[in-house]
Amino acid sequence: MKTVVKLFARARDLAGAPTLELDLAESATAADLRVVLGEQVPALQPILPSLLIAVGNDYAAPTTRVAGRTDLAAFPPVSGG
Amino acid sequence: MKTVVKLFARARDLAGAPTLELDLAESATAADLRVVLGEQVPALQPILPSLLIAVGNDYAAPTTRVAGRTDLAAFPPVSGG
Amino acid sequence: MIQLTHAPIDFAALTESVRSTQAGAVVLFLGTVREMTHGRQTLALDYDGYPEMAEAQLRELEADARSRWPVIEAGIVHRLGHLELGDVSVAVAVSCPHRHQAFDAGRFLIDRLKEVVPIWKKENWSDGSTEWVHPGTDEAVGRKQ
Amino acid sequence: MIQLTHAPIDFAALTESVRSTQAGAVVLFLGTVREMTHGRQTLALDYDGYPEMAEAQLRELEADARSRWPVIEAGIVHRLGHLELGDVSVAVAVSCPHRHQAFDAGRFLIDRLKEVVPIWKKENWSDGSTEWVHPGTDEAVGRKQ
Repeated sequence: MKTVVKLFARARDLAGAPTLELDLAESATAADLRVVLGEQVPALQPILPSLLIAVGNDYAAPTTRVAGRTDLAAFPPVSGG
Repeated sequence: MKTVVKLFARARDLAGAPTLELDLAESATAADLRVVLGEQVPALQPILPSLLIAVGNDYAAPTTRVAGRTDLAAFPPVSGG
Repeated sequence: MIQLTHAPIDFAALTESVRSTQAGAVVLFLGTVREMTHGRQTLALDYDGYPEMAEAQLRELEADARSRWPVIEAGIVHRLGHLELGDVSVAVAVSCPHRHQAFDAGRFLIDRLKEVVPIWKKENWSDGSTEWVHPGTDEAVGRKQ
Repeated sequence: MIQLTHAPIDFAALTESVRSTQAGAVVLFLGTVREMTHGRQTLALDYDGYPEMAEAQLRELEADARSRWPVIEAGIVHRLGHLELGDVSVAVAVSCPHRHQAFDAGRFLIDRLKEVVPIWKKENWSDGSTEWVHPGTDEAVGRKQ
């Protein structure tokens, strides 16, 4: 199913877009999303191991279901402060 | 020799004066000063064990010579902040 | 008060807002844009954030601090956008009855903020290059305050 | 800046005075007059000091902090006289390259100030009594922030 993911910081620069629309299996988890991101956007490969996935306002566990969510984000480690 | 000692906080309240003029032996040390203060101003006895002696802008060691100094002070433990 | 802002941070007002007659101690932390990092010269920083999540995470941090220390009031403001050298990027203010509580709570809040709150800084180095700072990744030079 | 004053402390100006492009971190500590101490109610505090020695001891503390941490700027202001609930009695501001240095230096300065700087506070309790605070003596109820 069509699922939109927001990107930030270096992830956005590498993908060249602030959001990506992906086609995910209905059972797709955050771990699956990471794999799909790497396959569909090879430019993200360098930061894939450290990429964080958020669902809503919380960090997602690898097993968190993400397909069809409208509040997904993916971004590299934070550096505020 | 005549020696003036400034007092602060509870020491001043107990002595009833901001300064005391004492007659000290020329060899008198800070330890001696404490004894003389207790003898000449019995009201200071309750705080004598914790009384601090300063010479100039520094805390005096018990052996510091104090007779004739014009920059002596005696006061209980500090509580600023 | 939890706030993200593109305007300069009014840290005096933030500090005033946490003062209380229940508190004997207030600690304010300011992160400011430092010129030199590991021998490299910064010209400016650009901060990007994921505002909804960042604010939610900051509220969680405040709640976490309140569960650990007797926090009377707390406030966290993070600036986003383009910051020049010396600008205040983040301000954390906390008041507690006793001073060590306030120091510990303040340090906890800024330490955790730097670990979990989705905000990122991009270095504008003096050689003209720019670089996102992503701690723990190969690309990034960790920039720690 | 080292200062004793009978006027309200301008902690915003003090904080501004320690900011620097060499610093990534500023820590400000404020001691404020707290209402309740060990279940007793304070109406006001009176601070007395031995000004010449207090300023000299504060200068020594600043030098001591500078020998331990890479302090860029530091400032300490202590108020004397009559303070009402919530008033700021002391402000310590310090800037360092990194945040843990600034937290450690700030905590060191206020901890040591309370041990060695000749300033004393007198409690004005809600029952009408007054009492000098002299930590470690039998008479005093230790009042710690």
